[in-house]
Formats: sequence, structure tokens, C-alpha cells
Amino acid sequence: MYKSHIRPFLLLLFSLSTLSLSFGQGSADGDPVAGEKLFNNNCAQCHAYDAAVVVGPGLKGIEERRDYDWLKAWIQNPAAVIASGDDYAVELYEKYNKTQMTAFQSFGDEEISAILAYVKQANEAAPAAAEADGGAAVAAAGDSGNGKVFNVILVALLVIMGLVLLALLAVLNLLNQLNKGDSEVIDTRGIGQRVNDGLRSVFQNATVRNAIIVLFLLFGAKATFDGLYGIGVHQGYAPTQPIPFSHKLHAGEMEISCAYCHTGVYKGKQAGIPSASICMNCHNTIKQGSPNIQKIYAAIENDQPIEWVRVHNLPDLAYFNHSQHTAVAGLDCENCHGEIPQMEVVQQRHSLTMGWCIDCHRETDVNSKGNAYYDALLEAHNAASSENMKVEDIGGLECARCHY
Amino acid sequence: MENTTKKYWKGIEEYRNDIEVVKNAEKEFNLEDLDGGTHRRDFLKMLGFGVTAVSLAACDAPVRKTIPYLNKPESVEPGVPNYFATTYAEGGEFCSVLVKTVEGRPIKIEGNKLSSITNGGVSARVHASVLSLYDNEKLKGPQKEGKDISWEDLDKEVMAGLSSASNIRIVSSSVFSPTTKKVVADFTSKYPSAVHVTYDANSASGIIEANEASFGKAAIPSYNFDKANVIVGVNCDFLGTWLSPVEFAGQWAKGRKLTSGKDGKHTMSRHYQFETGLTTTGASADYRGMIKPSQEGALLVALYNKLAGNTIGNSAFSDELLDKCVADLKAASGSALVVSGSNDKAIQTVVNGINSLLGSYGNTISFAKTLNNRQGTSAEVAQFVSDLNGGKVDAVIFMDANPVYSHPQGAKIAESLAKVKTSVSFADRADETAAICKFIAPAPHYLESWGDVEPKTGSYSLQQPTISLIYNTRQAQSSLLAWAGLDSDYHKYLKSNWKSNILSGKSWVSVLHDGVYDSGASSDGTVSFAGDLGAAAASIASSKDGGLEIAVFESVAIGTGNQANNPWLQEVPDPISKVTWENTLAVSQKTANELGLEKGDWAKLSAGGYEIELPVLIQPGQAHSTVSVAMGYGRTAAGKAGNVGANANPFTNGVNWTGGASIEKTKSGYTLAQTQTHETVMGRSAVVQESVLSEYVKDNKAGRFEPMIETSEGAVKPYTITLWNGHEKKNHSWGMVIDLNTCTGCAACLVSCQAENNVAVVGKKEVVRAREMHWIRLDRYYSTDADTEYQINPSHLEKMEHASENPEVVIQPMMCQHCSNAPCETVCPVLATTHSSEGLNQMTYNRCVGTRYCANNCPYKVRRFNWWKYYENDQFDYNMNNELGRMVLNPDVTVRSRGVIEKCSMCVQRIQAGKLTAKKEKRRPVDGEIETACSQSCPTGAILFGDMLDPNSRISKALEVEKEGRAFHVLEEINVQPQISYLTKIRNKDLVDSKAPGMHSATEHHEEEAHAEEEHNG
Amino acid sequence: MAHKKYILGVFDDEEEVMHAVSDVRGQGVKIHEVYSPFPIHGLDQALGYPRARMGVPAFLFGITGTTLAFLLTFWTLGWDWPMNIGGKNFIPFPTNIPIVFELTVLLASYGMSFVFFGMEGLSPVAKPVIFDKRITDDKFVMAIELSKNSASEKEIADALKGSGASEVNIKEI
Amino acid sequence: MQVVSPIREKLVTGGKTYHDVTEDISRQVEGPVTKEWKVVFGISLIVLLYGAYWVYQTWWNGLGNWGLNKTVGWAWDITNFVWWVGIGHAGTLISAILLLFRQKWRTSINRAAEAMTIFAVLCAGTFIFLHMGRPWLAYWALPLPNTFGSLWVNFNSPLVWDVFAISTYLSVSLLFWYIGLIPDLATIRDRATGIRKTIYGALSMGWTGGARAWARYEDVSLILAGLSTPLVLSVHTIVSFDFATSVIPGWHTTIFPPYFVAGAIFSGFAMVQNLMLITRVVYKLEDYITMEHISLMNKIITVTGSIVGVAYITEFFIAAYSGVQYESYAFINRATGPLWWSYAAMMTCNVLSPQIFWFKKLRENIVVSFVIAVVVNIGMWFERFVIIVTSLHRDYLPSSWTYFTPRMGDIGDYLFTFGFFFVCFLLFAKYLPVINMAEVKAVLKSSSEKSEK
Repeated sequence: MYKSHIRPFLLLLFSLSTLSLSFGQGSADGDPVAGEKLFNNNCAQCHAYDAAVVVGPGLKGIEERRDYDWLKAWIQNPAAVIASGDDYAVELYEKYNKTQMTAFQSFGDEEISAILAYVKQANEAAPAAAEADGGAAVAAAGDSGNGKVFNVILVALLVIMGLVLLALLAVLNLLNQLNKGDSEVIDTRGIGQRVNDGLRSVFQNATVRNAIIVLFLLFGAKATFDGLYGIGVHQGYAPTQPIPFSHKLHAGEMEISCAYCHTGVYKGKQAGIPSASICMNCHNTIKQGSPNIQKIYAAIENDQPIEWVRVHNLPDLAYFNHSQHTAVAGLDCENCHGEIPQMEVVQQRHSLTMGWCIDCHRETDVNSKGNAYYDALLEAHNAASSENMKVEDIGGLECARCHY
Repeated sequence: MENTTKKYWKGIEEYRNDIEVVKNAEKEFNLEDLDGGTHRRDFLKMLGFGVTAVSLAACDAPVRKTIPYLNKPESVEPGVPNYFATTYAEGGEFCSVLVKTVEGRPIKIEGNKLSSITNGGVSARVHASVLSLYDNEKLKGPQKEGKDISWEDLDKEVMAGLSSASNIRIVSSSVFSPTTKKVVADFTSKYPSAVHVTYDANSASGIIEANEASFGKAAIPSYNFDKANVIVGVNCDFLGTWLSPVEFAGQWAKGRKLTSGKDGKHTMSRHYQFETGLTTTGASADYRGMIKPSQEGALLVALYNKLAGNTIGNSAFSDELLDKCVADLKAASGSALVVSGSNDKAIQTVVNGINSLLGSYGNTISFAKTLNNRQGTSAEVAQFVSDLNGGKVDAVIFMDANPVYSHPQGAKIAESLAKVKTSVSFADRADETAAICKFIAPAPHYLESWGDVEPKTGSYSLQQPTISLIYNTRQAQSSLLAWAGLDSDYHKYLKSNWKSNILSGKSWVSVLHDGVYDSGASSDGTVSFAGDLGAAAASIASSKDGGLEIAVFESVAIGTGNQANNPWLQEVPDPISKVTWENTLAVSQKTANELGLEKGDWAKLSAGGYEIELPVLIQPGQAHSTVSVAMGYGRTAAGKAGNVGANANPFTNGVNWTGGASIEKTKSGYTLAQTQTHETVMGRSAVVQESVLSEYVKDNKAGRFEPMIETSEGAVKPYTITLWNGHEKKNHSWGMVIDLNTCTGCAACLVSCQAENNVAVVGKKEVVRAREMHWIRLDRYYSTDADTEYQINPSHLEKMEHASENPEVVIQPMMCQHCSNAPCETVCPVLATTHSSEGLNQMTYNRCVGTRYCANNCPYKVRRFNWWKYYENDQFDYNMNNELGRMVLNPDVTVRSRGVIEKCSMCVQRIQAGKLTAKKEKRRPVDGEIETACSQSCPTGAILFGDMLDPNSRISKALEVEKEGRAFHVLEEINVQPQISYLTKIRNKDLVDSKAPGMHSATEHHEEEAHAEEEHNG
Repeated sequence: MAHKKYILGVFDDEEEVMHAVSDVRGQGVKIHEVYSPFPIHGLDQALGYPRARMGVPAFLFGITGTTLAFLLTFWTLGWDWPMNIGGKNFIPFPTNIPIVFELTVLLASYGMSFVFFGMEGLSPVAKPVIFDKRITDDKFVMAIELSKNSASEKEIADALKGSGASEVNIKEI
Repeated sequence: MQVVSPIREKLVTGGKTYHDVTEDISRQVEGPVTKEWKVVFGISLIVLLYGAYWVYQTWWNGLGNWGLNKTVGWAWDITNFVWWVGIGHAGTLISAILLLFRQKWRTSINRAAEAMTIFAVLCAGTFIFLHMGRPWLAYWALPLPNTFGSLWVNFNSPLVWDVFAISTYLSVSLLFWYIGLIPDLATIRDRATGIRKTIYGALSMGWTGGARAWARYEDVSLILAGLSTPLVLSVHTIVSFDFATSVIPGWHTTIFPPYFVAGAIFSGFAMVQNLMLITRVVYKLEDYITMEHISLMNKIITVTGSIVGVAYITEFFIAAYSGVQYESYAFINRATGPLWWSYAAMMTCNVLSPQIFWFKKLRENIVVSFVIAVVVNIGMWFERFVIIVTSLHRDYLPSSWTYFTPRMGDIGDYLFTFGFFFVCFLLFAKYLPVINMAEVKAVLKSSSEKSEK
């Protein structure tokens, strides 16, 4: 129910762009698909694949600028290259506010060439990607519009109901008068008085009164019922954090990949809250003076981790694994967390109730493409049904998927 | 608790800050557990990623803090487990293991399949050792005379004491770590008066001394039970406790495996067991004879005489079974193996003689690689005790040894020890010995330590810490090095020793990764027997029948008692008696009648001036005029959980038995904490199906009970009749095949399951009320003398309830059968238990309202109800009642709240994790990749788990051949269609000897009668 | 509002009142209602009331209950969230029959009773017209509304007396 | 079929007039409470409070307070539940079936019997909640739309049937009882003054006793009786399904529905007999509850007791005849196993003891009637205990066989329901007319030529 109709669309766009990327020929012998992942997880927070400057220089045309060996040496240990007095390196260092790039010692030839291949290919495919982005934005806008339409309809319905009620009262009043047989008598009461009297007579009617009492009780029961079920649902929860970290700035404007800080999101059950050391990758040079950044420094010096407040709390009885939904299902973080890149303060956008999970499992297609795990299942499903294979169809509604 | 939380973690900065607060202890309702306050924050600051909750206002959302690592170690990803290879080595037991750690805390032990010795098998005690790590009754730091002291001061004072000492003793259990040996040598070179005494609580002194006399090799050889076609064990529980049980059980099982079908393996070894008390080995044997401990020698002499055809001495022992055994042994010359658990040198000499006569050396026994985990001899211990008592020792160091408790003369040792000027113990708690020592320099648990072992010549296994030090402890080796004036960094020492002496160029990191290393070294294994059999026989002949004899044995769960304070182990039901939480006086029914003892009595057992009072257990299979008592109990300083039962060590007398005992009833009306109170299977062939080898060879379906339902179209199989359409399994169909032939009842699966699934410990009182929580149980059924044919006759049914005097035993692991037509699911009002499309019977704890209808309607009675809240409840003061103990909880499994049902989930968390891994790698799961806790830890491979829809899985292949063979479903006739199949128990027994149901009718009636008479005479 | 005038004939015995009803009606007097401490068989016919057909609402509500029960059980387990429960079919039939039966009875009995309450204006807040307090004890009262009859007060009172009324009272309400 | 014949004794003796009836029965509602009432009420209240302590224990600390174990998951809880439900059958049965069969003698006893039904069903309901591990989640057994998905309930489960059956039965019994009360409440209203008038006025819902209302009232009563009759039979049938649909030998029996219903009538009549005899003495209602009533009740007790006895024997026959090992073992174990004493108690109390009512003297002896009624209820408790516990404690796998020993929690919770039942009954007897005045008045003449003025 929840905005699910845009998901397939996004998925389609996503897969289309990936497809177009994978058909482009990389110059280096690296694997651009692997490279994309590496790039997003490691480089994207400081570098753009195009010419734009983020923290460090844009990487468009990097292979023309420097040769492979230099790049390799630089990526693996930039400090050493600077220390060796390499002109280009020193210049770069000076140019970018003496911000030293993080060393990626674990990167070998395979990784580096993959990243380079991706950078190259991404620049070639940039127009297509831009189009895809635009499409997604439109879809998102349409979605929020839908919500408004729904609200408008609701209000309109209420107004109509009110009008009907008034009409009914008028009819009742008329009937009442007819009944009394004094219709010929000219009603000398003012219109306000008449409505007032009419209402009073209506409310004095035992049946109407009883009906109202019953209705009131029913609504009360419904409200209590909803209220009780609402216990523990904290939709819209947006606690104040010890450091007013802005996702809007970091994830939105800076376009830092979620996985850069939330390291576990593609790997494990928990996405993880970044350790102070991750903050320090950038903030040991950027905005050192900010009082809030100073808090990170203080934390490290005092050996006292920052106590963030959890925003999204699932009960412990529910097992939720991030990697299943990100790495396997290919869902975007926004699916469950809302438009984080636009949030100054992170807020729990969805109810996170079981019903919410179930709804999504009922309506979401299994990301089975290219995953050999699903091959046989898909075949069996397609043989029996013309609809897409939903999560529900592969047991996504079974209890022990989440509760054990 | 408040004051101590801080102390736990003092040492943490030295290592990585990578421990997570136990998140799952506060499952389900306990959101506002946190009491705020600064101590907790302090506690958390040193932890890694932690989740906890503070309730600020009742109506508001509880604020849950989430505390990330300050500096996340690269290898740790919250929620993703890491595995480290290490080695369990305590008190002469060892096992190469993998340790699963989550956010820096070890939560589960798994077998290391790379080990050439244990081959991935793990015993119950090894599984439970992870809980011993989180024992909050351990010492928090070094102590001097019961008071805290700093390490610096302790070092100073101990070194002063040592330097002034002229007679130092290091008393340790067998040290089979090459590096520790080097440390001891370094220590000795600094203090030349130091003598290293090896003291094993349950030593193999007899074997070592006999081997020295017989072959000139003071060592224990390697045994190869897999190569033996005929195995004879004499009071030797090699499947449960003897020397290297995990290894032996694996070997034994190889010889016991059968496969149906034309190309199947239709041969198996024949196993004779002569023993006093019924052990798991005896229960698994084909033929079992009952002997008094005093008869061990006589039996072996008689065996030798009959085998050799000449006489080495007189033996009064004669038994029909022995003759049969002799015949089989003769036929199996070269592939026979005779073992004895005796600690008597003379007896072991005769055993050596027999084995050498049978040509076992070089075949089933090998000296090429010796087994190093028992090195102590009684002579050197006796020397130490007399030195100590004589006041000759002025400094003594105890390393992994607790003689005050475990030595027969413990009381005397305690007295003398108090007089020793400098005494140090490395015990982790103020145990019986350490409490008397001046200093306690607590050593950390093996999971916090570096180390190595060489259990067999040339086979090494490494130990590495899997968690930073929990308390302010220091490894014994480091202490010894420090006192020897060397660098106390044992990690460095170990590494350099390995680099220079062991690795011979191999990479340290890769060995550390694997955990095991085989150098291939072996010595010349050829031996020739030169023992003095005559003298041995004479010595044996001199030992007379001891009237009522006490046999002291090591129990599978508690062993020698070094892990006595482990509630998991205390709650493991003994594989045979099913008693938990205490030791008992096991006597046979006949002896009980003679002595006037009954079920529910307590009695005082006394011999040689020592007496203990324990409950009486009427044990079928117990030799007459004997009492079996388990050692390892009766500890007085083990801790809250461990101080139960009575200490039987003084009865060991060096050879594990004492004669001339007397027993006296003291009180009655007691209920033993047994998890199974009924003895026999009541002739229910739908439950247990068994046959003998000869029949099996003729017909793979021998012993199978195949119920048929009469219909108008004739008799059909139960599963063909149904009202429902059923539900197809499309993706996976998880199931198990359990081989009754190789299950020894060792309870490794039980503890493994307990560790994996956060199963609560309920304590003795609740076990008495039959409320244990174990998800897997090992049903033990004795055969009965009554006709097993079912008759509607109350008096006959009453007879069927009684076990034979010396019964055949079947052990049947029983857990949730995951029925496809599950009776439990139908009756749950709230859909808390439903069926998955992968064949799992899913139990949703958080939906359960606790009507227990499902448990009632379960024909297998495998569902467990949470009668109480078992965590954070002072009534159940076990591991789940303290912060530290809860660290062992598996974060992937919910801790069940009060009032809900739980049961075997077929380790669904592992299935889900395995599937996820496969999905991430875009492939199907590979067979063997996903294992349940029980299947994974079985040393004999009796439990096989897998996907029955995967045609290449082991389980599919096994079922393919066994479908028309040994595979059966328990209670097939009620058509619940379980996912678990069992394979019939086949004994390598002559048909006439079998007591299995249905076997009687297969033989001629008169034969049976004749045999019954024989049994009685024997 | 104008008060209505009732003439009340009080009787001591149910048989007398039965006779009185036919007597009075035979004289063309319209009887407002006859009140009694317990049900008198045949009185309603004597008064010319149509047969009480409470079975109709009972049946209608009952059939509603049956339908609802079938819909509830089939929709929830058959369509909304099918679950494999012990290998049975998704649609819980015939295992839902007890539910169907119980809901049928529940709705039928409550529906009918509430219809009855409604028809008779019975409710905790009802303000009943009590002609004589002894009605619920041991008296049988025949009430005749004066305005609905052409006969005079006296005539009616005499008619009542004549048919055995022990007292005749007049009450304005 | 009973037909009122001239030679029969009068249904109401003592030559009562309509007014006497009103007086006799309203007296206890209007007068001050008697000393006896206070004493009995005090004792009941103490029992209730003591029981409440154990209820608190079981709810707060867990069901561990009971003697249950891994094998025997139900014992006293469900025994008590079925026992109370069984007792709860008599009221509606007497009112409904006897109304359908036009048994006029029911009029003196149906009110008290219906009240007893309601309280007994409430006591049974207490055990539905008590026996749950997490009673605060009991509402999960109702098919409510919820935030879990919506996750529904299992309509295949006999426990859900139970929920529907018991709640329907309670609701309909309450309705039946209340509709029966309305005319009598009006009687009291018309005699009362002040606040009592207001209260009874509201309770009587404005009943006036008009002929039209009486006609519909009669129709409603008859249809309700018609609906209640199958309902009564269905309730215990469904309760028996708890066992009959299971796979446990000793439970899995098709004979259960009729056998349970007969048992329920049996125990219900015994309980009515008990309460009636007490009320009769305490409220001096000997003229309304006559020896005729007692004798008739005793005859029914003997008949149903014998039906139950036949069922016991049939079970054994079926178990042996089926040839199923587990089934026959379950029954042999019942009679000769470790719990043989409960079986013996059941047989003696239920089958043998009512047979003494073949003797008219004993049948019409109040003390004997009372004692036997108590014995029958003890026996019927044991019947449920036997069915539940002996079947469970030794079922399929001998490895799990255990024994059941009750603990204080079992006893305390049972006492709670006793306290609750008697407190409720005493309150009822004090504040509401224990005998249906309107109906008694209607039958006064059935036996007397003409009531005296």
C-alpha cells in the first residue's frame, strides 16, 4: 500500500541504467560493475566520477592525467607519494586545503582497475544516468501528490457528509411540523431558533439519542482499539542527537554513499552506526573548528564513544537483516527510511509495524534477475502464474522468516 | 552488580575494544531495563556497538541509545559473526575448535574439521566451555590469602618466596603443549630446585607404566577403532570419557556405519564391552557383559589364556560371552582391538599381551604417533604427596590441577599444603586447592589465552584469544615467565617458539588461521612385547573379590569436575541414567533388593574410612554387588551451580575402584532429577526399530515396522490416506536423517543446541518437576525380558515396563520432527505455530499466548513451555541471571519470555543465514554449508542435516538408498509425515542373542528359552 | 400535551380477565391493552392481536450470522493470509462449522431480542406507563382509552364491572 | 415425557396465592440480609480472597506454580474448565429443553439454575484466561483486525471454537436469564421505593406486562429456548472436540461429544440439586421446591449417570476392538496405571453412587440427595481429570512419560473459582428473585383448581 507502485518503476530504471553501464566497454581491463560498488563505497564521498569537485578532484579523465602506476601508488599510500616530493602530488595536496586522501592499502590491481573502468564508463553513460535520475524524481513527486489527493478527497467527503446531515435535519424539522399539524401556523421563530429547536427535538428523540450513544461508544471503542495498537509505533519519531549531524548535508548535498558510514548495510544484519574513526576520515581536515566536530575530537581523545539515539527501533523479537534487503533484494535505503538525503534531522518515516512489513512483502517483486538462487523458483512460478513472483510467493509471509 | 561491572573490563584497553553489551538478554518485554546512572555509561563506553534502552517517560518512546565503536576494528562488522580457530585443552582433554564470535564475544564452539584428530567432532564439555568463560564466580584479579593484590606485588612476593625456596614443585595436569613445556623448562632453569609433577585427576598411569614395561615406551599409543573389526572394551568408556573420546567415537562410528542398497556397506565391527556400570560405550556395544571391578584382571587373564591356548596364570573367570568373544577375536586377528580403562599396571600389561598376541600393534594400535594428553604416573604423584606431607616442599605451584579436591588423599594434601611457605595456584577461582594456597594468580579461560598443544606426535593445534581479557587475569605461562625473570609476553614467546622449533618455514598466520598443523613427524612405531605376563597374572590373582565394590567413573557431562560450575553441563542428563545435577549411587535391582534399597532412597556409602551420602539409583545393567559413583561432583568451592553431589574421588584408590564397601539407607521418598523416568519402549516398534546384522544383510528392511492401513482397496501406507491436498515444497525441504546405529548418546548435540538456541537452564528442582527446556533429548530405552508382543493384559504391560538385568540399549535423539501434517499447528488458536514452505514447523514465540495445546497434541512431546521467566530471575540464578553470563546468548535467537512454548526450530537462524549467504553470492546453497547445531557437532556423524529437494545433498542420497532400507519415521502410522527420518539400529549380534522387539519371533521359540536361561546363569 | 384518560378494570383472576376481554370487546369497546403479572395463553388472540412473529428477525439475523461467519473464516484464512496449518487446505472447511454455528446462534438470539426490546420500547431509560402497581403482583388490568372509544366513561366502567372487574379506576396520563 | 396429571402432587404446595408468591420471593430481595447469608458470604469471600492470592501468583510469576510438566501440559486447569462448563449446562438445559418439552415443574428451579449456569461459565472462563501462559494477550484469540498484517486466528483450532462457543453460550445464557428476569424485576420495581426503585426500574427496562408484550415475550422465550437447546449441546460437544480432534490416545475418540454432553447434564443437575437444596432451606421455599422436584432431579441424575457409565465401558470396548496398541494401552493405563485411583474414584462416584436412587426412599431423602449430588460432582471432576491427565501422562513415546502431582497453585486457583462462584451466587440470591415469580404464578393453577383469593 505504501508507495509501492513507484518501486517497480525505480527498479526498472535502476536495472536499465545498470544494464546500459554493463554494456559499455571499459577501457581498462577492470570490471566496471565491481568498480561501481567499490567506487560508491569508498571513493564517492570525496570524489565524483565526473569533473565536479566534492572534497577531492573529480575523476573524469583521470587516466589521461596520470598513469596507472602513479595512481596505484597514490591510492595505496598517498602520504608516501606526497612525502616523496612528487610535484603533481604536492600540488594536489596544496590545492585541496592540505586534505590528504585516505589510503586504501588493501586495494590491489584488480580493485583499482575496476574503479578506473567504472569512472570511465560512468562518464560515457552519464547522460543516460541523468535521465534516469530525472525520471525517478518525477515519480517521487507524483507519489507525494497522490497523498495530497487522497487528503482532499477525505475532506470533501466530510463536507458532503455535513451537508447531508443538515439536509436531513431540515427534512426532519419539516416532518415534525407536519406531524404536529400546525403547518399552517406561520412560524415566527427566527431561523437560528428554528435550527436550534429542530436540533433539540432531534436530540430529545430517544431513538436518536440511543443511536448517538451507541455510535459514540463504537467510535470510542475504535479509537481505543487504534490507540492500543498504536502503542509502540513511533512513526515520525525524530529525536535530537548529541551531534546535530545532517543527513541532508552529507547524504544529500555531498552525496556520500550510505554504505560509507553505515558499513554493515550491504554486509550484515545491522547497518551500523559509524564509529568516530569514520567521521575522522574526512573531518580530520574538514571543518575542524566547528564546535560539533570538536565533539568528535573530544570523544576520541576521551575514549568515550558518542551516544547516538536510535531512531528506527524494531522489537528484538523481529529479525531484520539489512543485507537481505539491500544486497539481495536491491532495495534503496529510502524504501524504509524515507528520503534521508532531504532530512536535516532523521525521522522515522514509516510505522515499522509488522503490517507495514507484510504489505511490502505482499507487493514487492523478488529481485530474482541474475541470481541463480531464484532460477528454479522463478521457473516454477512462471509456469503456474502470469504475475510477477512476489516476496509472498517464496514464503515471505511465513513467520520464521523474521521471528526465531 | 553495580560495583563489579566496571571491574570486568579493566583490561580492555590493552586489547581491541570490541565487546558488545548483551543485547538480547532484554528481549521482548524488557525495553526499559537500563537503570541509567553513570556506572552503566562507563561500562558502555568501553564496549563497542551496543544497544540499550532508557525509558524517560512512560508515554514517550523509550529512548534507545546506540553506541558505536570509537574505532571499529576492520574485522568486526556488527551483526556479522567471525570465526576463530582455537583449541580447547583443559585437564588433559583437548579439542580443535572454531569459535563463533559476535562483536567480539565468543558465543558458540564448533568443531574444526581440519583437525586430523577430532575431525570436527566436539564433546558436550567442549561445547559448554564457552559458558565457563562467562562464569561470574571467577576471580576478578590476583589474590593473596583471600585479599586482592596487584600483579606487581604478587610477582614480587612470589619471586621472593621462590628464590628462597629450596624445593619447588610445579603440579599440573598433563602438559601437552610444547611451548608450555619450554616455559616450564625456562622456569626450572631459573629455579633449579623446581620439579614438574604431572598430576592427572583421572590418570592413565596404568597404561603408561605398562607400556614402559612392555615396550620400553612410557607413552600412550594411538588407537584406531576404525581399523578394528572386533573391539573389546573392559571397563573402558572410550566413547564417552576415555583418553580421547571424540576421536575414538569418530573412529568407532566409521566401523558401525551401514548403507542399504545393492552397493551399500553391509559390514560392521563387532563390539564387546565388559563393564561394571552401564556406560554409553556399553550401551552402544553389541555384546555387553557385567563384571565387578575386581574381575577386570581375571577376565583379561582368562581372555589371554583362551586366546593363547597356554596359561599365564589362573583365572577363575569364565563366561559364555567371553568364549564367544575369544572366537571372534581369534578370527579377527590383526584387526582386533582390546582396550581396558583400568589404571592397574598389571591389567594393562595383560591387555598389551593380548593385543600383541592379536597382532594389533601396527594395525589397530600404533606407537608411531603417541597420544600425549595423559602423561601423569601414579608414582610421581605419590612421590609429590609424600614429599608434601613430609614437609620437604617449600614452594608449590598448581597449574590446571586441583588435587585437594580430586586426589584420594585430598584432605591430607590440604593439611600439608597449608604449611607450605610459598604456594601459588593459577586457578580461575578460589577452588579447593587454590583456597589453601597463599597466592592465586588467576589464569584466563582458554578462549582468552594464547597457547598450543600437541595431542599427538606431530599434530599441533593452536590456541588464540577470541575475546580480550574479561577479568584482571594473566596466563599461567606469562606468570611463570615473569617469575623466571623473562619477558612475560606469552604471545610473543609462543610465536617465536613456533617459528624456530615447529613451523619449519610455514606461515604462522596461515597455521593460526587453520588452528591446526600437522608436521608429519612420527617415530618408529614398531614394538615388540616384552612384558612380564606371569608377574602381571600373579598380581591380578592376588586381588580378591571385594564384596560390595565401588566403581568410580567419569561421567560424560561433568568429567573430573573442572567445569563443575557450568550450569549447562550440570543440566545435561547422563546419557544412561538421565540424572542431572547430582551423582548417585547406582546399584542393580538385585543388589538393591539384597541391601534393602529402593527407588527414592538415600544411602550412606562407606569404604576405607570415607563415606558419602547420595541418592540411590536402580540402574539396569549395573553389575551385581557393585555401586557406581561418578567423580567430578561434591565440589565445595566450584560455585553456586557446581557445589552439588558428593565427592567420590577418595574411593578411587588409584585404580578407580574400592572393595569392602558398605551401604546404609538413610532416608527415602526422594525424587531424582531425571529427565526420563520410564525405562523401556513398551514394545512400540513404531518408535524404535532395530534388527541384527545377519538379518539386515538378508533384507535391508530387517527390523522395519511398516504400518498399513486397511481400506476398501486393501492395505495401504498411512501417508496415502489424506483429507487434504497438502502443500508442495518448492524451494527447500529441510530434513534430517538420524542414524541410531552411530548415536552414542554423548549429549554433544544437546549442549550445542543449548548454546546455539539460548535454551534456558532450569535447575534441579524444575528438572524434578519434569520441566527441563532442552530442545533435543536423547531418549534411552532399555530392552525388557518380557515378551515385547503387545497384549491387552495389565500385568503383562506392567512387566514390559521393567528393564532387563543387562539390557540392550537404544538411544534415540528426539527433537521436533517438523511434521508436514503437524498436529500442533492445527490446534494453536492464534497461529503461533505454522508451517513454512521449506518444511519447517515454525514456532513464533512472540505470537504465542501459552495455551500449551500444541505441547499436549505433540505425539513426540518435544515442545517446551516457559513455566517461569528464566532470565533475570533470582529463582534461576544461572547464566541468564547475570550480565556476564548473558554474553553467551546468541543474538540471532530470541530469549523466550515466560508463558510461551518453544521447541527445536531446526536452527532456522542458521538456515536463513545460509540462504542469505547463497543469495548474496547469487547461487544455490551448497550441501553442508548449512548445518544445524546438533548435526554439526555430532562426533560420529549420526545426525545428517540437509535439503531433501537438492538431489546432490548427502541427505537426499542417503534417503534414496535408505527409503527401501533402514529409513523410518517415528510413529509413521499416525501420518504426521515428519521431516526427520531415523535409520534402524542394527546390532552385530547373533539373532538368538537379540532382545530387540520382533527378533524373538524370528527365532525359534525353544532357542529363545534356552538363551534366556543362559543369560540368567551368566 | 393533552393528557389521555384511561379507564382501568382491575381483575383478580386470569380466567376472569379472559372472559372480560371477549365481553368488553363484544360490546364494541376498544381495549387499549390488558396487563397481567404473567402471560395468559390466548389473551392476544382474544384481543385480536396478530400472531407474534419473532421468528422472522431471528431467522434474518441468524442467516446474517451464518454468512458473516463463512465470509470471515474463508476470507481471513483463504484469501487474506493463507497459511499452511498442519498441512490442511487454506480454506478452513469444514473446520469452520462450529464457528458458523455459534455465530448464527449468537446473532439470531441477540438480534431477535433487541428487535423485541425495540418493538416493546424496552430499554434501561424507558419511562413506562404503569396503570397499576399491582399488575406485576397479582392483578389483571384492562386499560381502555376513553378518547379512542365513542362510549362514555360510565358505559365503559359499567361494562367492566359487569364482566367481573373487582375495581374500576380512572387514570389520566 | 412428564405430563402433569391430577394424581401428581401440586407443583407448588401450601395453597399459595399470586400475592403470596410475590411476597415469599420478593421478601428475601427486599428484607435485610440474614445472619446465615452473612456467614456464608463471609466464608465465600475469604475463599475468594485466598484464591485471588494464588491467581495473583500464577499470573505474576507464571504457571510454574502449577504441577504441570513437559508431558502433562493440562491438568487441573482444563479439568476445572470442563467441570465448570459441564455444571454450566444444567441451567440453560433445564430452562430451554424443559421449556420446549413444556415441563412445568422447571419453573421453580430454572431461575437459580440459569444463574448458576452463568456463574459456572464465568468460572470456566476464568480458567481459559488462567491457563494461558500470557493471559494479557488473550484477545489474540479473537479475529480482530490488527497491525500485524492483519494476522488472524486459526479457525481450525478447537480452542478458537471454544472461544466462540463459550462466549456465545455465556452471552445467550445471560440474555435468556435476563429476559426471564425482566417481569420479576418489574414486580420488585413496583414494590420498591427510592434508589432501589430507580435501579430495579432501569433493570426492568420499563416492563409493564401488556398482553402484546407478553405474547412476544413468550415467542422470544420459545425461540431462545429453541436456539439454546442446540447451543447447549454444541458447547460441550465443542469442548469435547478439544480432545476428540487431537492425536493423543485416550483423547482421540469419536464418542466424546455425546458422552461429554451426558456428563455435563449429569454434573449440572447434581450442582443444581445442591444449590436448590440449600436455597430451599435457607429461603424457606419448601413450597416451591417440592419433593417432587428433588425426586425428578434424582431420576435424571441416575439416568445420565448410567449413560456416562455406558460411555466409559464403550470406550474400553472400542479401545480393545480397534486393535490400536496406543489406544488400548491408554485405557488400560487409565484403569490400572499410576493414576488408577482417579479412575476408581470416577467410576465409584459417577456410575455406582447414583444407582441408589432406584430406591424411592433414598430418592426422596434430602440428605442422601444432597450427598450424592456432591459425590457426583466430585466424580465428574475426576472424569475430566482422568481423561486429561491419564491420557497425557503416558502417550506415544515412553521416554516422556511422567506423573502429575498438583501444587498449591492448582488448588488455590480452583478455590478461587469456588469463592467466585459462591460469592456471585449469594449476591444473586440476595438481590434478585431466586424463583421466577411470573412463571410460578402461571403454573399455580396447573395443579390447583383455583387459586384462593
